[in-house]
Amino acid sequence: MSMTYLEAIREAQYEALRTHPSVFLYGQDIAAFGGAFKATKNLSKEFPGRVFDAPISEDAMVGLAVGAAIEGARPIIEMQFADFSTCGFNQIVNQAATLYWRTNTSCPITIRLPSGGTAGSGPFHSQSMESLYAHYPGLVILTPATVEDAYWMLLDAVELDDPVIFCEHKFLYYHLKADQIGERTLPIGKARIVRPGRHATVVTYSAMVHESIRAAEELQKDGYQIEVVDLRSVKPMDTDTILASVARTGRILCVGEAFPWGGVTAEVIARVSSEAFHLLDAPPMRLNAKDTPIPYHPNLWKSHRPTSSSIGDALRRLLRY
Amino acid sequence: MSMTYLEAIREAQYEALRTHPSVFLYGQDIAAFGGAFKATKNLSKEFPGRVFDAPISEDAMVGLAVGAAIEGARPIIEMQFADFSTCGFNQIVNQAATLYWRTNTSCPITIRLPSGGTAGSGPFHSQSMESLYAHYPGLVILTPATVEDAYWMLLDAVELDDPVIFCEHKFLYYHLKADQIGERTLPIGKARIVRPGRHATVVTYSAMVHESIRAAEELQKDGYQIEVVDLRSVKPMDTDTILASVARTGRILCVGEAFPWGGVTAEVIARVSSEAFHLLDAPPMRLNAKDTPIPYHPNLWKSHRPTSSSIGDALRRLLRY
Amino acid sequence: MAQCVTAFKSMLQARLLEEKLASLYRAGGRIVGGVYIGKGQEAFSAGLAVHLEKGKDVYGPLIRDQAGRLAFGEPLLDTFRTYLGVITGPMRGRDGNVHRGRPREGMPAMISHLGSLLSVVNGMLFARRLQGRLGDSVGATSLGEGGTSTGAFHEALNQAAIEKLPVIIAIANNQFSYSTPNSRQFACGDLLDRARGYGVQGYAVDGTDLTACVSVFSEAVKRARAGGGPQLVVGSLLRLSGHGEHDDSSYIPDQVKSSPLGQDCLPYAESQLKASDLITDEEVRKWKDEFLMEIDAALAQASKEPTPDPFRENWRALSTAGLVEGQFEA
Amino acid sequence: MAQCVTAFKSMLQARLLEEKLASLYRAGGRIVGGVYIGKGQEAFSAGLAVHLEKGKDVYGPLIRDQAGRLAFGEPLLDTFRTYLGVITGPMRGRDGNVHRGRPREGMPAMISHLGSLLSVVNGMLFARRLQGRLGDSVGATSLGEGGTSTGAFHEALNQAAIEKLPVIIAIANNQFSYSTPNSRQFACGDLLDRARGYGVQGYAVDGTDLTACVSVFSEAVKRARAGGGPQLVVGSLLRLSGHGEHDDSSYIPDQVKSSPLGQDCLPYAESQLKASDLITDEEVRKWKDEFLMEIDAALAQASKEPTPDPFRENWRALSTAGLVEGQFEA
Ligand SMILES: Cc1ncc(C[n+]2csc(CCOP(=O)(O)OP(=O)(O)O)c2C)c(N)n1
Ligand SMILES: Cc1ncc(C[n+]2csc(CCOP(=O)(O)OP(=O)(O)O)c2C)c(N)n1
Ligand SMILES: [Mg+2]
Ligand SMILES: [Mg+2]
Repeated sequence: MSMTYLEAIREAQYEALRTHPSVFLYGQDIAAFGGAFKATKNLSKEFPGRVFDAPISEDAMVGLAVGAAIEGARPIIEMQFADFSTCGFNQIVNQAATLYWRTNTSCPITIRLPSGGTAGSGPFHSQSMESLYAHYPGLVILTPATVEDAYWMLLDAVELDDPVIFCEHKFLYYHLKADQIGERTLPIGKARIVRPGRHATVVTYSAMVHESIRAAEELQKDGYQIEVVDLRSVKPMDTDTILASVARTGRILCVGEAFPWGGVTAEVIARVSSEAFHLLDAPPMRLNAKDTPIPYHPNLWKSHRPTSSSIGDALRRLLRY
Repeated sequence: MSMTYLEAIREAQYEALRTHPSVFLYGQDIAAFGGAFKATKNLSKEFPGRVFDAPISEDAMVGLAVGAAIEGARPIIEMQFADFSTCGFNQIVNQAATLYWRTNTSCPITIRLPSGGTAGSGPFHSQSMESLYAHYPGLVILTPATVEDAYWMLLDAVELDDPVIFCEHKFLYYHLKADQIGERTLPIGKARIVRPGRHATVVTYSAMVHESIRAAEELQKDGYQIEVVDLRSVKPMDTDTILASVARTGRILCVGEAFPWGGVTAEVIARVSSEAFHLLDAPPMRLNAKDTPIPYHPNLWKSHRPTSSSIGDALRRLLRY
Repeated sequence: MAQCVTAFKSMLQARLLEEKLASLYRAGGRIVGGVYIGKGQEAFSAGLAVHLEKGKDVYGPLIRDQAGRLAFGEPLLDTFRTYLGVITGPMRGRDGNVHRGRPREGMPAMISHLGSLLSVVNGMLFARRLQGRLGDSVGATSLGEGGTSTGAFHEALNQAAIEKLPVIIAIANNQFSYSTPNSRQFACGDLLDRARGYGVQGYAVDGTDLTACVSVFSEAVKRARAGGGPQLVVGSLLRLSGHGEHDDSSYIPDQVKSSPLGQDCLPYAESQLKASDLITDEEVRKWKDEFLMEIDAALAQASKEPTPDPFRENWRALSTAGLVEGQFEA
Repeated sequence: MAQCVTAFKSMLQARLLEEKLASLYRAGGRIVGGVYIGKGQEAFSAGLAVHLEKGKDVYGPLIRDQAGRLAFGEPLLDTFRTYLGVITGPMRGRDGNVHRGRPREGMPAMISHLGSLLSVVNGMLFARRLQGRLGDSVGATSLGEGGTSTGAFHEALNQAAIEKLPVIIAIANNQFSYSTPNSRQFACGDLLDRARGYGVQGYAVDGTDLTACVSVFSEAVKRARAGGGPQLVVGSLLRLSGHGEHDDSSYIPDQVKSSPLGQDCLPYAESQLKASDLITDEEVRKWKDEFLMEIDAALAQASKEPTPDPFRENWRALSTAGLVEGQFEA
């Protein structure tokens, strides 16, 4: 019996509802309908009175979650698409993210953002928003790349006493399958070396982990062993694991699907060059999406975000240095 | 006759209204009252029917500006504090910033954000939001540090055919004075070397330019010549000027007042280490505010953001390397 | 009444056009992205747009406004070119389906975030007034009842009321927002009750009844032109399709589907207009044939046109070319 | 009527307290940041809070609710400790003035962004109901008329109505939001007209009249406790101060100031209560003396307490210590 990334998200919510009486779900079309992506399929039946349809009011959705958290609940909010979280942005960064710091009251909410690009989805159903949220203090930003991480990290998110922005990637929803969910392995905040190597390190996360692995496999044919690090959590960021990898390889390429200015890749490269300058045998590189909105047409979309092929090209340049 | 940074902003708006019939101003309390900071003082009298009080509706304020721009107007929107622009965030990043790219219609709007910290202003009247907006494609982000730049760059912003986020720093409003406004010197997109040096480069912007200059002056006493680069515009970012400076000094510290994760300083360091790796004699460094909301009490606030003294300390570490 | 016939023709054309889009979607391969249609909402959509004048008025259509678009004068080709993502279309493959528009020609291009278009329409009218060229032109836009729950819509409607802008807001209350029934979307008896709280004129109409829609919007547009400020029109109806073509709308109870709300506005309008001797069977048949030919021709034309080429794309989000940076990557 | 006396005492205490804060502000040096007072709005503020029970109900005060805070039971010390920014206060110098609160004790701490508190109060009630411990407790919060223009407020009020939450929303219509008159803030005849559009109960009250406020809120709170859902109370009044102590409110026309809206609720309440023999001159004098002593004592106490020390501050924004990073800087 295999499970998709999307099913893992459903199962994690099932498990959260089952084991934590304080958990409830709130989001548009998530009750009887089971959500735009079916990530909450049947949950309203299995847990009557704990899964609620929300009005098209992202600001109030997040505000309600914060209030509920004050009273000891652990709400999971589903944004229908990550892109619509801009409408709840203020409540996330100013209400949820400051609550603990200002009032010593913890704010255990999880906001699920169906993130990232898929062909034909266009500028407003494709965004990767981890960098926006990571910039603000007081939030934990998770970006699972595997079925198992989708499952365990969502459970971890619910158990954390802090607000978590859970960036699940829509491209992986159906594409990614696992035979089974094993034991919980890494805690939140730890990156994973998904492929060992010694010639260069690719630091990446979410859907780009898979593009990077494919690129690494390509380069393997030419005898290059590329280490691929999956950040898993972009904030906190596991600098130690990154630096240890760079210490082994001397070269780093950081790959992200988000817009190029600032964000995860800039943060990674800034940390590596500040903290591991002497370990670098070549200038650090990064690869992001292009600096335009995300295009609708697949021809453009494929060129807008990094792919195994553009990652491979970048790696070759890095290795040539 | 001297002019403050705040007066320069008023004068620039005066000039914009005078010379461009398509300019109008829209913002809370900006008409008869002249704005919370008096940045539009008397303008509604001097330009009847062109300065409008807005309701407390940041989303609709920005939306109206975009619509007006479609019709050939060049609106200037005042946010009462930068922090409240989170409530207009969606219209800024998804409506204004995508208009040109999606529809080939230019969007000449200027959004003024009274930004940055002042003692006692606390978490919601002190934010520096340039990095948020710079992350999104389609926006120009200006961060003037001097009275002259406040004046000329605001005029430039109004004349640009693209949406501009104009981050004016509240700390400089009254503190900074110039004897007169000279000629327009640099175009948008060019950084300025405000202090030449040869031992290390500080790249910074907005209020931190002045803290950095003070730090540089301190270090001068020990014989160090610190070059200070004022970015002026954080997007586009003048990488050439930065790299040229690093080529001279071999050392870089990037200083910003914003939150530490991602953002301007990460972007600068990532560019420098990618593009000028071989020019660096020491690991690049950065200094930001701390990763918490901005504290209310001045004791905390002073430690939260970089100051001439913490910049000086960082520089000494950089020089010791 | 001539307007009813014009509106009817747009409804018919829209229905045929959307059937084509839906079948292309089901066939797979040619349509980029999803297909969202306005079946059942054509009367309400065209009933508004038929009163607008292209080149003079502003029309900001939303997701279910194919009929209104056609009534306003959007060329068929714009639709196909956008759905196929070819570079000749107004969105040039950069954005798609219902997001198309030509802002400088009075038709802003909606973004996905519901509620956020009204303030843009406000701004267009506001600027025209400032520039002294508003005259008696109006703006019009629509929204589903679900969209009224957004803060953006509230702010914009209030803004329109404060500025007394000549804007007509058509709320298509199709009882569901995606799967969510009205009972989870608002608690007032009728969305019309909102009008008074904004200080704007409100109207209720049976959205399945073309002649009723045409006459209510006629009144609303007239008042707006005459300086009466914003006009809020709430139409009751049902969408006779899924939310998008991927959706079977099984969450809409049969009982609702078979209620008067579920009346199909198109045959109803046809029978009304025939009964009034405004149109004949033969005319309808002729129009259908014409429209089908036009649709096929437009599709054939768009199909021949080039899809975007990433290497020819300029990849810039700013109109000021000099401020566009490289890709910041080494 | 006993509630009127209790409310009056909170009003008096608030007035004296805020006079002290204002004078400290003018003297300079001790108060951190600005001072925003509720002079003229005490009757409306206390008139609500006097019906709430601390430990049972939720109260989310806003900017001009010093009187309500005292009526709800917020200790004087919390005020001074927050304004002075000492670490013993609920905000520990991290946030200040009107932003103070103790969320776990039923008093959420407002952020500056207007309109964003109501959905938080909704959430508190929603969670209690889920947890089966709502009972007949209610939530209450307030907002200026200007705050009703925010999208956040609209979304939250609609949400409260959908969920039929027991929440009382007090809109203090003081005719101005900062300098902006109502004519630039909304276009409806009366904000009360909004109630129906949300499907909630609405009440209008003269906000300068304590007995009227106490009785309207009594009714509203009773209905909310009885399951009647959200209750929207609009009070008409004027703030008898600047927006903050830095502001001279010269933009408020004299004519408005001298209208009935400008009646000072405190002496008016005093005379009302005296006329009804509920209080005596002597009592008032005694209370004043007591309050002044308490105020001085609280100020003296807070003044002795330590201000934050950046070196002892833990500088972490997450409650999970293990996830806090260093300063990411080399
Ligand atoms: C701000 C925002 N949140 C969520 C969505 C996702 N979404 C797209 S259509 C839709 C339902 C819209 O319902 P309604 O407004 O009633 O229009 P209808 O589809 O019924 O015509 C939702 C929730 C969105 N587009 N914008
Ligand atoms: C979303 C948002 N925009 C702007 C502000 C700045 N601001 C603070 S108070 C105020 C006026 C508030 O008016 P009103 O709601 O009527 O309350 P009042 O001050 O009259 O009691 C404004 C505009 C804010 N706090 N929040
Ligand atoms: Mg609907
Ligand atoms: Mg007010």
